Amino acid sequence: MMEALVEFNWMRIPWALLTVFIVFNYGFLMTALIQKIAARVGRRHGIPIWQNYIDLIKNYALRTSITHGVMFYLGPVFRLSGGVGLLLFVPTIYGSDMFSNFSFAGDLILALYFVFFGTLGMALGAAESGHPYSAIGITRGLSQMTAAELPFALAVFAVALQYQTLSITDIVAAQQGGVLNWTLFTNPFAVAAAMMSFLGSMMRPPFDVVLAPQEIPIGPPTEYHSSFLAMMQTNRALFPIAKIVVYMNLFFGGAASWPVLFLKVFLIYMVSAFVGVVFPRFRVEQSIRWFLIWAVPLGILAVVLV
Amino acid sequence: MKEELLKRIVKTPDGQEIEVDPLLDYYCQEGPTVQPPAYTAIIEKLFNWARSESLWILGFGTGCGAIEMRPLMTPRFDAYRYGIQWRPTPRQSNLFVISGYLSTKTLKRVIRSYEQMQGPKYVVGLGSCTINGGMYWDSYNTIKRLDDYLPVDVYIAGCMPRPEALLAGFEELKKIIRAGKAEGANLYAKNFEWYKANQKSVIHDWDMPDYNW
Amino acid sequence: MVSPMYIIAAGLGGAFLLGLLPNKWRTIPYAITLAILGIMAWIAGSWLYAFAVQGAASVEIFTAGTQPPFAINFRVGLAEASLALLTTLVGLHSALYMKDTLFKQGRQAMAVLLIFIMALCGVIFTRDVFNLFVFMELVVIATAGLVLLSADRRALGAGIKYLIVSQLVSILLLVGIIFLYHATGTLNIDDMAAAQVNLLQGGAMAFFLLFVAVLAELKPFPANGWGLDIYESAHPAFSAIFSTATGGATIYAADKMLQIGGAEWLPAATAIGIVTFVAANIFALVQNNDRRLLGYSSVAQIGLLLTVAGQRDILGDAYYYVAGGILLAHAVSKAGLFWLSGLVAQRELTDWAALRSQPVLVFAFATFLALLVGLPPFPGFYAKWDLAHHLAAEGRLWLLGLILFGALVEAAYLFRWFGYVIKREARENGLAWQSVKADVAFSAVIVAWLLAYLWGHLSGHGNLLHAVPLLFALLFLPLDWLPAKLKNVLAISGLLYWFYLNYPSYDPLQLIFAAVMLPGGALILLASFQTQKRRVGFYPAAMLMFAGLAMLIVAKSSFDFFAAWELLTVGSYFLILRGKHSEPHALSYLVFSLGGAFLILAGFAIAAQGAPDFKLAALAQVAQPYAPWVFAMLAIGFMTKTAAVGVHIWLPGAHAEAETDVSPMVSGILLKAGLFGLFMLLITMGKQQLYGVELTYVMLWIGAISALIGNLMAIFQEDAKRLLAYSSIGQMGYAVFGLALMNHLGWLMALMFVINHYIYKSMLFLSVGGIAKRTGTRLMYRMGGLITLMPLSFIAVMIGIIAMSGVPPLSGFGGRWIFYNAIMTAEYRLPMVIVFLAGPIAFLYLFRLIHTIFLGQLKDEMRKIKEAPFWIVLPQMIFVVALMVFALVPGLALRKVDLYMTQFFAGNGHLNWEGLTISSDFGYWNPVAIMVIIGVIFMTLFLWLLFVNRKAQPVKQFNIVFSGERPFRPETTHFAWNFFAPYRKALGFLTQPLVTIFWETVSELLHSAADILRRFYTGNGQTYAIHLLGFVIIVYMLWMGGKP
Amino acid sequence: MVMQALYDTLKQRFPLGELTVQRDNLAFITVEAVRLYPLLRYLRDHEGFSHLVLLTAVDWLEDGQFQLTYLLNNRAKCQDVGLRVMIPRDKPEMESIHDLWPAAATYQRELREMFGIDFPGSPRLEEEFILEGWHGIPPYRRDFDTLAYARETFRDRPGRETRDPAQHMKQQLYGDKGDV
Repeated sequence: MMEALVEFNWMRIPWALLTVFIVFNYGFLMTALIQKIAARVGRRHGIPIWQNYIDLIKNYALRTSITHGVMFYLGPVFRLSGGVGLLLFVPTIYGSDMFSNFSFAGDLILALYFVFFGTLGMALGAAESGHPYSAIGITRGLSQMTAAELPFALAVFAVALQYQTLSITDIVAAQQGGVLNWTLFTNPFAVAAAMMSFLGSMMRPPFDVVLAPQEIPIGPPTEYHSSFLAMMQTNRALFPIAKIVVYMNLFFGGAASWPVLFLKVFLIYMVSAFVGVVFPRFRVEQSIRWFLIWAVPLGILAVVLV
Repeated sequence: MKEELLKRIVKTPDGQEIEVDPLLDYYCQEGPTVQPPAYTAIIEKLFNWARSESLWILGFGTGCGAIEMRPLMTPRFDAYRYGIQWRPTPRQSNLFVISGYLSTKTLKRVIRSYEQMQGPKYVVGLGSCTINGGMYWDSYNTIKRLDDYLPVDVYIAGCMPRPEALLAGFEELKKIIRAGKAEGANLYAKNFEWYKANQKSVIHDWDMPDYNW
Repeated sequence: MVSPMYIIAAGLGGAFLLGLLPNKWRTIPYAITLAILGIMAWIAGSWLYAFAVQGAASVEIFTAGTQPPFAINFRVGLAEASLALLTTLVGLHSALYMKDTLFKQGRQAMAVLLIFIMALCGVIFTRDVFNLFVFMELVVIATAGLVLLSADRRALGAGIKYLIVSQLVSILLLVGIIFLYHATGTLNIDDMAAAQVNLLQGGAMAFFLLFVAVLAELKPFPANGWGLDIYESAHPAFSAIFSTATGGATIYAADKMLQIGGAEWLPAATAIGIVTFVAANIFALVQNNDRRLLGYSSVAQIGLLLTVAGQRDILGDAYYYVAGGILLAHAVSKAGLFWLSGLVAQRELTDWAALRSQPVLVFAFATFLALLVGLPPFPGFYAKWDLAHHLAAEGRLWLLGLILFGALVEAAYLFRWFGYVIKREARENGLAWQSVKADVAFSAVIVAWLLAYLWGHLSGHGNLLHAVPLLFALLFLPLDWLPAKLKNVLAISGLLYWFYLNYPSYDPLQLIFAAVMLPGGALILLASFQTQKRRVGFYPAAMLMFAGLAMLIVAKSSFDFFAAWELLTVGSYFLILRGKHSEPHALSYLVFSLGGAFLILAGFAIAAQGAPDFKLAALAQVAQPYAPWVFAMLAIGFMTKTAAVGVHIWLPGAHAEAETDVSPMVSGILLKAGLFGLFMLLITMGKQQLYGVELTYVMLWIGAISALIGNLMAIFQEDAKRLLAYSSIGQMGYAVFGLALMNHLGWLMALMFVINHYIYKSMLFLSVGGIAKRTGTRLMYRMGGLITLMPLSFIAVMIGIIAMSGVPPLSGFGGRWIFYNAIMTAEYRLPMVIVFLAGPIAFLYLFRLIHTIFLGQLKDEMRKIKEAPFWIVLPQMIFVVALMVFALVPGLALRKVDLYMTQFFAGNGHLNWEGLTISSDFGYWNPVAIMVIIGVIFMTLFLWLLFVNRKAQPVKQFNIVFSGERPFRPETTHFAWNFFAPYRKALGFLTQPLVTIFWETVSELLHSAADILRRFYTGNGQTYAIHLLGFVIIVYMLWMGGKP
Repeated sequence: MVMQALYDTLKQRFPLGELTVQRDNLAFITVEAVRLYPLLRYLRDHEGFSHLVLLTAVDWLEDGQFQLTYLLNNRAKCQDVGLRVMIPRDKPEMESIHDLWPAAATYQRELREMFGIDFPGSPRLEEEFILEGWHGIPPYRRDFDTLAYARETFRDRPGRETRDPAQHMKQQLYGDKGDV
């Protein structure tokens, strides 16, 4: 079952950089596209598709900046390391040795837990700014996360049980040979639970009480600006793609080439975009209840039925 | 001076008594400095272009004109397509729209917020009141000339100007930025004493550090 | 060899001689009294020496030179000689103690004392029923007389009441003797025993009267009001005799009676005994008066002895060992306590705090309590062990349960008292110090330790006082005057040396636990260097705990294991009690731990089924239907130590209130003892089913729920140390969960938790302790913004929380990875839901910990605080390094044990440690690669940020955007209190303190029952007489109903 | 008529000043300062005027008096009654009614700041209400010259001219023929 492990060689570094570059650009265009779609729903033109690049340059171009301390300074570094690391720890393109990147370092569990690396570092950085809204945003985010992670963990468990492996490559391999081999069809409950969890982790409505721009300025990043913000913007583009790649590999048959990856990532991303433009915002306890009542039973069902 | 800003003696956990001077201890004492542009002109040009195409407005309705900004977000005007968006925190904004009359009390908050924005930053005065006091020309608590207190890049006249006028104003601002003439932040730093003196002449209970980082 | 008759003769003669002396003399009569008592003791002692050491046979003494039944005969054997020695020695010491009183009362009082002691010896020696009656009458009258020695005004009333009731008893006794004589035609006890009274016409009735009268002299529940009044009002030295010598002699008389009645009457003795034991202990719970409490305790102990006497049929040869152990423990400790009570000026229990001014007195007090409760290495411990085993072997489980319950209640009130002594405010002049009295009390301490040695010597399990770790711990008692730093060096080197010595003999599993406990303990002890002065009492307690741990790991037999368990429990109790506000928490810890320990004792006893030396490995062979019960008892016992949900309520307080360097010890190390026990249990017993329910499955749920509840409670704590304490419950829940998975990787995960939890919890407790030391508070919302002031503590906490939350690249991730691999092969899936939920919740409290303390707004009063003391920071930094190393190369610690454990699970499921990658059947993991990759990415981005953001202006705490306003004060700007309010709204209902309410209700019920029932003792002589009659009637109804 | 009836009822209990009926359900009654408090309490507790709509002041500079107006509302009957109290300008002090309506404290703070009328005992009276750092004559007093103050404090922008709107529009629309 277990495929031969890819090992490290120095060529992995340029390939990894290439992966990051591709995903970075794709992520920037994609976030803009999603914003544009949301604007179209509101019958606006929306931002130009390259607007995010301009914003990024603008943020790097700011001449002054302040820092609240070491952790504040490191927060965005943690955040972006989390995004880049996640991307590189997961085999991006199935069957491609070049784009398996550093997936030899660990399996699904590494991806599952490395997601928190950026969150934790960012939380530390935001908290050091001393801004109460940052702290409030973090409590909301973390609270919501505890409930949102549960169905995902259950789904992952179900999938791992289903394929009897924790290796992402093996899980993708098991789904090859036709659309009907995807986990989506072989284990629909797990996928349903995971997709609900996915909604909760994308920071889009109805689960965006963390940022809540009208209420607690924008939560954790209230104090962040200039190049700090630029790094976080980069992560905002990169990280969802990396996360979706994990979802895609686990549930939607992975991708054997970049175009397939672009397509699948786009479609999965659209799920949260669709939900986001339609629903208003949940309060924290509402979203916790929502996950526990709707998503968790599906996850349990998936685990039990496997 | 407000009571919470007065110097006070507190007892440390090990029983020592120390003096806390809130203004000195809680706030950074540095003043603003003039920030040079990028080393190479072409990069500065690129940066200026990016700055002009990415105007992030501080969402702070300082006067009645704030109501004229709302339509800009709607499908009819849709300012987003010009790279304009509203940010909830001064840290991330670089355009401050003073929307209409500005009372001395609000002025204090405006100064604080302006100083908390990171340069380069721009100020747009909206409506006659910011230009010469408008209909509040004889009011005891409304300033008459915004540029006495903050460096203003663009004034948009009218009482009130329509959203279209705002859009036109923003376009004007973009031109200024692209031309590299929107150096309000540096102006403020250069003439810091003058601005402070003006500000303090109307704000009688100055209860903050001279520069709010 | 002087004939034992001379004991009686000396007493009588001395009393007679005193009668001849002039009234005014004081010194000479007193000297004569002491001399006579000394002679009596010497005779008794010489006989004891003859019996015990020279192995002489017991002797019969015929008073009139003829055989019974024509003359009264005495018998002196080992038991009689020891009792007589006890009686005379207590008499002698009390006489010394009462010097002032005896001088005041004159020669009459001294004569009465002599008569009293003589009569008690007579009761012990005589084999004639009527003679027994005569001696008992003498005892009664002498008692009534001696009670009056007290300065207490109530003593007169107490004496009268005692006389009234005693006369009733005497009448019963006399009538019984007459009837019995009528039935058997003899007065000799042995002849009566041979005559089988129960079969004779009227014999049963006659014996009933006789027996019930002797029992009544023992002051059984409920007919004991008069006795209690005496304890309360009499002179403490007399109470000492009354409790120990009278009690001992009378119980011996009852034992003789039982020989007449035969086996048929044993259940009666058992029932009365156990009811008395349990009831008196429960009553004692609500006593505030020290002497009355001791009275209740005496009654309880005599009840226990009576119960033991009732077990004569099954104890066999061990009877004297068990009964003697309990009796002597009771006698010495009670005499000692009564003597101590004379040194305390006031009579409330809390007034004993005065003892604290003399640490030696505290040591004496602790010795007496340990002796009384039966903690190792004292005789009661060995006796209880044997008793439990015999009871369990014969299936008398209810009785065993009741005895253990009573003992638990007893321990509860006694150690509550100890808590008062250590923690309560001492009054001025609370100590009525007299060196004679103190010396008398110390003599009891010496005797206690001698007895401990003797009983250890006699036990079949080896002498605990020969165990090197225990001796090393005890060594710190005499060394306690040394400065703390010196003792610390000694302690650390002791731990390390012991580990070094035993290192080769550990198997890989033991090695991991030993490494955590011994060098791990030494590492934490580094933090103790920061204490100044002598730190009296810390080292004996700490080293006692470490001794217990060291002995636990290598224990081979159930006895060794249990003894070690008790030692570490007691040691850690003393340690926890040292905290500033830890009195109630330490008590709750002790009660839960002892409760758990008693369950373990019962479990071992049932498992052994009478086998004298039960190896732990033999647990595997325990037969059905006992096996699941044994498993359940042991598992609950061990899980009490790991604070599994349901029995967890002791932990938060105990860990949070302990001292800075004690918290990491009890959390990082002590909890592992429970895990070690569980390992031992699961290795030997494996899966067990009870009523078709898989017990490991139940454990799985308990582990999962503990993980959830522990974590959930932790996020709502405002107190940093409590937060960590609750987190320990959660972490131990994970470990229990891993163990209960019953597969290779589950166990490996539990071991990973053993190591990880030790490292990060010790580290966190130390840094939080250091911070609490500097800030003077443990409430997190009062801190904030300390990162720049205490950077090293911050680093420790940050590394700790990253590791604990399981985020790569630190070592917590390894635990999670193994966990996922372990559950892949688990048979059950539902409990995972709970564990999955518990995992992310840990983030909440961890973030809260670091945010509220180090980040956010710095408060005014904290502006100038310094980094934690060097010696507290040093171990933290070592822990940080250890954590990093363990994260990089987990194989260092785990590889061997991974292989070692293959033997338990048929060789499958173990990890593959090839190269840098660790792989299982399901997945793989390369810690070095993860660390390097993350490091490189992180550094690259960091350098990039440094480059583009090189001009950043550092600002201060209030330079934040605040909606155009400025923050009011740091206190109002620091978002900290009730940090997870939305979470409380969503899931707060799960944190209802149901378990706490349950245990509080249990305790409340016991207390209020005792409170209501004690009104029963009105202090009225007539009422007491009615109690007595009621007692007689009840016993009659129960045992004589239907008999002729 | 209704208001007259109310006035008559009140008159039986309190000495009242003149009544001004504005509408069927709105009337003003002038009372002496010392009568105000019991009258308010009576109206609140017995006549159903449970709501304090506002408390405001008028500066009668020429008369040397401040007029305080307490406007009460009876929700059930949809009636309003205003009580007018005249207090001397040189000793502007009035009894506080914050214990009848806690909200009154806010009005009293405002009056204190803007008119300099004192309400001894009213909570947080000394704190700034709207103005920050104001010294000198309270700005709503009529003897405070706001134009002079503005000229003195804020700089004018040169070139500003003030026009009468009517004249200006005429000029715009009809040009020079406007005067025709």
